[in-house]
Amino acid sequence: MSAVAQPAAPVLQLEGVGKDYVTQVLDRITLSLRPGEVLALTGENGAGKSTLSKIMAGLVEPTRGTLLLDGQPFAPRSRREAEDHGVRMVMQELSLVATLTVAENLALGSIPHGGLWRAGRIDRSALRQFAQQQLARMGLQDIDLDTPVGRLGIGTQQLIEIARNLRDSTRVLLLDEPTAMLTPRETQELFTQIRRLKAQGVAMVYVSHRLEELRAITDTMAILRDGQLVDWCPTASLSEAEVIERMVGRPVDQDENQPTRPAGARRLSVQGLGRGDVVRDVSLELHAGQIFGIAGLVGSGRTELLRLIFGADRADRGRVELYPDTGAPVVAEGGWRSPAAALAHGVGLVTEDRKAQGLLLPLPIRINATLSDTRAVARAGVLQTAQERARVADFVQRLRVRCQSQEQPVGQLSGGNQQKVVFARWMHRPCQVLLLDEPTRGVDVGARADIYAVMEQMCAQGCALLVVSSDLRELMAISDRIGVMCNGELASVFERGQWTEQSLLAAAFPDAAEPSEGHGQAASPTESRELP
Amino acid sequence: MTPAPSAADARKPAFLTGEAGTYLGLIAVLVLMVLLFSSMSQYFFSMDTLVTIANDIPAVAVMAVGMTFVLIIAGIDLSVGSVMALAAAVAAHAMLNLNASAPVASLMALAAGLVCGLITGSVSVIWRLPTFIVSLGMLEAVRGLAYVVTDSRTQYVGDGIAWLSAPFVGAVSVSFFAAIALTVVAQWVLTRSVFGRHVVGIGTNEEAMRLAGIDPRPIRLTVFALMGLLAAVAGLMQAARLEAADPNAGSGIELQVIASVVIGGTSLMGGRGSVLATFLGVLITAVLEAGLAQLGVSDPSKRIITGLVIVAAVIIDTLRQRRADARH
Amino acid sequence: MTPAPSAADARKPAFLTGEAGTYLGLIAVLVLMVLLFSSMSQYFFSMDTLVTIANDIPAVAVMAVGMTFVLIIAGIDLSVGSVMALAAAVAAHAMLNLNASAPVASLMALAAGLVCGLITGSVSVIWRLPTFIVSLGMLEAVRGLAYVVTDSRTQYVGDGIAWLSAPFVGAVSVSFFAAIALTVVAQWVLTRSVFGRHVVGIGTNEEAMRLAGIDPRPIRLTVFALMGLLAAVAGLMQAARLEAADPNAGSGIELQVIASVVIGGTSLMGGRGSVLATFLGVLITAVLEAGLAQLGVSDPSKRIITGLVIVAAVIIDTLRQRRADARH
Amino acid sequence: ADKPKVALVMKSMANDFFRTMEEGAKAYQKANAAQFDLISNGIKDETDTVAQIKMVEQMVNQRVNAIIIAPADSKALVPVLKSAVDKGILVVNIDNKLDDAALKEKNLNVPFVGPDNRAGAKLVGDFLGKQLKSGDEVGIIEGVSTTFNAQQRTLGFQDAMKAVGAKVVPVQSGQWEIDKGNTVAASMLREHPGLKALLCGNDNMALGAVAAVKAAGKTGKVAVVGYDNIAAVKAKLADGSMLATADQFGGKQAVFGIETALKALAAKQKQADMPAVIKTDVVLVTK
Ligand SMILES: Nc1ncnc2c1ncn2[C@@H]1O[C@H](COP(=O)(O)OP(=O)(O)OP(=O)(O)O)[C@@H](O)[C@H]1O
Ligand SMILES: Nc1ncnc2c1ncn2[C@@H]1O[C@H](COP(=O)(O)OP(=O)(O)OP(=O)(O)O)[C@@H](O)[C@H]1O
Ligand SMILES: [Mg+2]
Ligand SMILES: [Mg+2]
Repeated sequence: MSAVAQPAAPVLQLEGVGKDYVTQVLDRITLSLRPGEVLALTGENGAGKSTLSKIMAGLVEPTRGTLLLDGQPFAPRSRREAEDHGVRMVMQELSLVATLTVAENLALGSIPHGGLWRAGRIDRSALRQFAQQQLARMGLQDIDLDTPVGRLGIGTQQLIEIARNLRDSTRVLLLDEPTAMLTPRETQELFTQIRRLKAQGVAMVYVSHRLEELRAITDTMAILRDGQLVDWCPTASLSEAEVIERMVGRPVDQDENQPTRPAGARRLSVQGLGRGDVVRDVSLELHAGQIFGIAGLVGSGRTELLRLIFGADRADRGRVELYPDTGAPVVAEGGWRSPAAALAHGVGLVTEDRKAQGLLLPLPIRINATLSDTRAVARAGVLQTAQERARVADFVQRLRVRCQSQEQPVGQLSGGNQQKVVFARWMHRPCQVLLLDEPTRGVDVGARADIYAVMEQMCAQGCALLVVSSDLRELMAISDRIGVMCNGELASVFERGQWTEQSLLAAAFPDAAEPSEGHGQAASPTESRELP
Repeated sequence: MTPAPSAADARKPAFLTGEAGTYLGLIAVLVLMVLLFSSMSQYFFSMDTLVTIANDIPAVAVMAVGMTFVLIIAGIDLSVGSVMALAAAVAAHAMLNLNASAPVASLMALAAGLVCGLITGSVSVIWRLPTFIVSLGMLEAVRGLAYVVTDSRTQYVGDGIAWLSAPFVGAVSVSFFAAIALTVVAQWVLTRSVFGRHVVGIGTNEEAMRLAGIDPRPIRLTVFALMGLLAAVAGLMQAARLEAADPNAGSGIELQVIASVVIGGTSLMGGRGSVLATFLGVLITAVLEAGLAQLGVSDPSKRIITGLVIVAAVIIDTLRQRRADARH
Repeated sequence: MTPAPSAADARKPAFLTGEAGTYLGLIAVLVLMVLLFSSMSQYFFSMDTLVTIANDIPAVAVMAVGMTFVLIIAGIDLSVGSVMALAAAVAAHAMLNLNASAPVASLMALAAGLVCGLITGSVSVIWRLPTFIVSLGMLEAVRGLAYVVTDSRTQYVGDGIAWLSAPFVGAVSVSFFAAIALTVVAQWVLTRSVFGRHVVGIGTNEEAMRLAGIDPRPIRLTVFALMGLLAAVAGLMQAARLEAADPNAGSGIELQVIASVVIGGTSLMGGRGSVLATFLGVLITAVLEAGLAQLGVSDPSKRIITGLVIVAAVIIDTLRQRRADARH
Repeated sequence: ADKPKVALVMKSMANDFFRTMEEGAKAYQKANAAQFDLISNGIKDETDTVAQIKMVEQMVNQRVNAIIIAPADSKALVPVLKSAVDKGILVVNIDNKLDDAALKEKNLNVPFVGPDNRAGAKLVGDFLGKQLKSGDEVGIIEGVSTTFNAQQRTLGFQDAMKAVGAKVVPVQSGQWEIDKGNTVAASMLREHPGLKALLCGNDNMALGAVAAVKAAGKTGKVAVVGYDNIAAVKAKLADGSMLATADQFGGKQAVFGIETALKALAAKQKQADMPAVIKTDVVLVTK
């Protein structure tokens, strides 16, 4: 491996690198990266971070400019070629193969085999050993190597995607929002690895919208805006506010301590809802005009809980009760029969996996944004396109979706902008209860504030929100109450003012003692603690 | 399979005037074929030929409209040929043995088609089975029924329903105009109605649609019911033209229908398609068949040429489209 | 497209002993059918019947192995029946007109099949066309070729290659054992070799495979080449049994082959399948055919029953599987 | 229990003609239920040779005493019939004659009971010929070109046309089907505006041709003849839109075969000793 001795020689250099699609998405970027350096790449959604990373990883061909690796021209034509040169990338959007096992995915592209070209027998013990070793690096020893990855939660999949790229032969590692789905524990695990690789002299590019992470782990920072490099300096030399200002071009209000919203009438009550041992008899109550946050580790069952409440999966046990403003409460034994039924009663869901479960990727933004209620932009079944355009234009503007036009296929948008389109769908169709699974996943600080503002407005209109997020800071900023899930149980519920980051984390760990810190109170009327 | 969403997947809905360019590749293929055949036979480029082709295509064109919707929701219906035969058989049976009037007999035929479509649709929806296998089962079972109803004999129906194939404008039949009208309406529904948008959405990502609160099941069911109904219409058109209900009618026609739709650029993987382009696909296969028959090409050569032209047409259309997309 | 990967999509590779449960539904259907037929005809459950069925299935079984791979990469090959006929025709032509020896003629037949497969594969890979349409073109073109090669007449080849269908163990032919061996090897390749895993990966998420540095094109090409080769093998097996090359051989057999594979639980959307289950699917269709023939069921009823059994078999298998998955 | 079991293995059950044949056989069996049992089977189209072979095998498994077969292919069925004969089953060939060379190679004698398709087609062609002048253009629409009957009928038509000196335009296949027949007929009419007659290999294609003639507005100017005399053509013959067809008594074909087999069974005759050919009648049917 390269030595750390001379910090002078850059391992990777970009000279005037740019990319045009229909419009220019990257101007001329000049950057360099030294061995053992961790470079933060940050900027608004659609600023070009992923595109720049993909150029380095051989996934996108630059329109102009050159790359140098160890001073030699470097123009990888494929990801494979870049990897052969030791440049690896953890992609923002997952690229695992659902039907293949964890072990096979970890080794994909170089599955160990004996004899006979590729028809050769897979060397299963070598495969298992390799997979085990990669998993151990992310502290994932518990995952069954023979489970097809399609069965795992998306957070776990993200961890596997990372583990797959933590190879010893790596010289440059590009991490594109690796922690967007991760909770603090997994993030710490990743940081340990980053430090280990750093010590080995691996250069890294770290893309994230979580500024506190950048501060914790990176040495230098490059800020992109509209495809331009607006700043490139040591991380420590900028304050958080300065970073944001440079990214967004305007100051963003980052009020971390909003007052508790007044609790309205009871909107939704979940009683003993459960499915297998993924979700174990969860009970909770949502009130109009308030946000209920859910924290928990990856795989703790948060997503599954929302799916059960929404009727996307059928519960084995328990019930959901909805209390509309007028009329009698609606009781759904075992949850709603189908998402359509949930929606008919005003319950909506923002899914966490926008690619597989949220968006119609080849279709335009316009169609995706109004999908939750196409009838609202139609008269007697006939689409009123002009009306639809006007509505979508409003969403695009309010959420600052960066796109060429609303006719652009949503698959061409940057990750954060895709997320905004998913969110817009529920602005289009107001709900009584909105379940949000990682609603700001991959969204930049500026747009995050816009989304919070919309959520605030929904609350003001009497909607009850249930927000799952892996970002504790976010949860603490926006929630009125926070429930912590652990092993499928709602372990504890905290009222605003009672929580600290410490207490929330403690409650999330399965092996932690009772939430004895005094801040958390046991999940009040909803407690259900029947360990298997 | 989720190939990277390329720009190709994302043509703007082109309703009639929309983007004529979308259809340029197909029209080019069509013109090329007409020129070629005209140069080889002095009689090919004539009013007669045009009229015969116009009177030949309605049955396939009508089924191709339904099949376009079926393919867009990522389904397939192999049973259309059998349903067509059954519908004609039911009409013949009603007229010959039950003394039903032509309109009543036609309604019974349409009902039979609708029921077949509903069965295919609901079996695949209820048990979440691949439509390929359900419709393959129906292909066999419904053909058997058609034999039972006709007693395995071609039934002569006379001209009770012949008005369908009667000359309407010039020598061109009512059926042809009906097929044209249906195509236009269907294209409109596909691009301009809530139903059409849901159909496209289900074909693109059914799970996303479900989680957006749209129940895909009634939509799937409707599409298959429609397909059954249209296959019955095709059966009636055919029976009107031949004045007979043949229990073997339309055997193998499913592949011809699907080929026409796919030549028109509709994706078998769902989510993308155009009824107008399908109509051009139908024209291409019809011109090819008529041209080859008129030249008196031998059967083996006919098959070889047909095979090559199908592939060539799709290649030309694909290349043109990719070039157009690259310019975006 | 791309439904959320549910647990059902992701059975563990079950190699032979793996999860016998996977095959339980199919075996149940099979046993049920045998019992039913035995109760209806005293001669059905006999060594003779078993032997006949064993000698009947090799051609379909061999093609079904190839088709399993084709469907797993989310492709389809409609041309197998034509390729089968062409291969037999080439062998007959070589023996009758070129005085080739039986082994040389067989090699030429295999080469013809391989070339057909390579054409289907490369045309669809190079121009990124749907395999449905390419293979539909090949279905026509290759059938035409088979007519040309045989001069549209059944060619009597005598017993030059009859050893393939000659009794080997008891009255069971070499072909049968070859088909069994092929099935076992193919299942091994699918579940235990890098190639097999890549095939599954491409069928599930081609883009992800490409990103992992695996070029899907040679793999697709290999799968189609293999399919062509196996169709040629089936053609030879058939010719050995008929002692003749029939230019119409295998017309329509593609649907039968695909049905067997789908009954065995392989997904038409790609990414999931098992060669062993395919073999059970082949057995189910063969037993059904044999039983109905022995009972002398009338043709319409035969078709109705066949249609219903196909759908019922898939329903039973699907339900069983879902129940098993739910237990996870 | 010693009632002999006779198997009838038919060609396409989707064809009127064979359907009539089967019904004739069933009626005959009903009338003579004391003398024999009948199992009848057919394939779904005329080209599914392999399915027919499987049926023969299943009949052997059913331990029938005799097999009456209308082979889908005159050569490919020979090996399986040979193995049936080897197991002591009597085999009688109806409708479509097995290939002599193939039989000879297997050293097999299978009696053929049936009409001469070529002679029948010539009969129809000759009747049409009376209306034609030398040099008139006529078209022939053939069945599935690879089948023996299709080829024989085309030959018969050609014989008759040669006799009157009519000019035959290239033969095309209508695949035995009504709509394919229609397409081909329509094209022939366009390409050869002077066409005087269409000779069709079966009545289904003839019905398609009649529709094409009507669509082209040439009713009365182009004569159509067919073959088989199916029920649906009665009206067409009556109104003159079809000129003639041939009847080869489908209903009796199978019965003749069965009678031949029963006779041989009763006489304990060996396969080898049975007569080679028993011709049945073909008659011309006109208005
Ligand atoms: N294939 C494509 N075709 C057209 N435009 C594209 C394509 N891929 C990306 N873009 C555009 O390039 C711009 C930069 O996208 P990129 O994904 O690099 O942003 P990003 O900085 O990673 O944003 P995010 O924080 O949201 O992930 C966006 O405006 C996006 O719409
Ligand atoms: N279809 C399934 N079959 C089997 N296990 C599943 C399935 N779906 C989820 N699981 C498992 O259930 C547990 C809870 O998953 P869930 O996705 O609800 O967790 P989460 O807290 O939202 O975490 P993530 O960050 O992964 O989204 C995980 O262990 C996951 O692997
Ligand atoms: Mg990005
Ligand atoms: Mg989750």
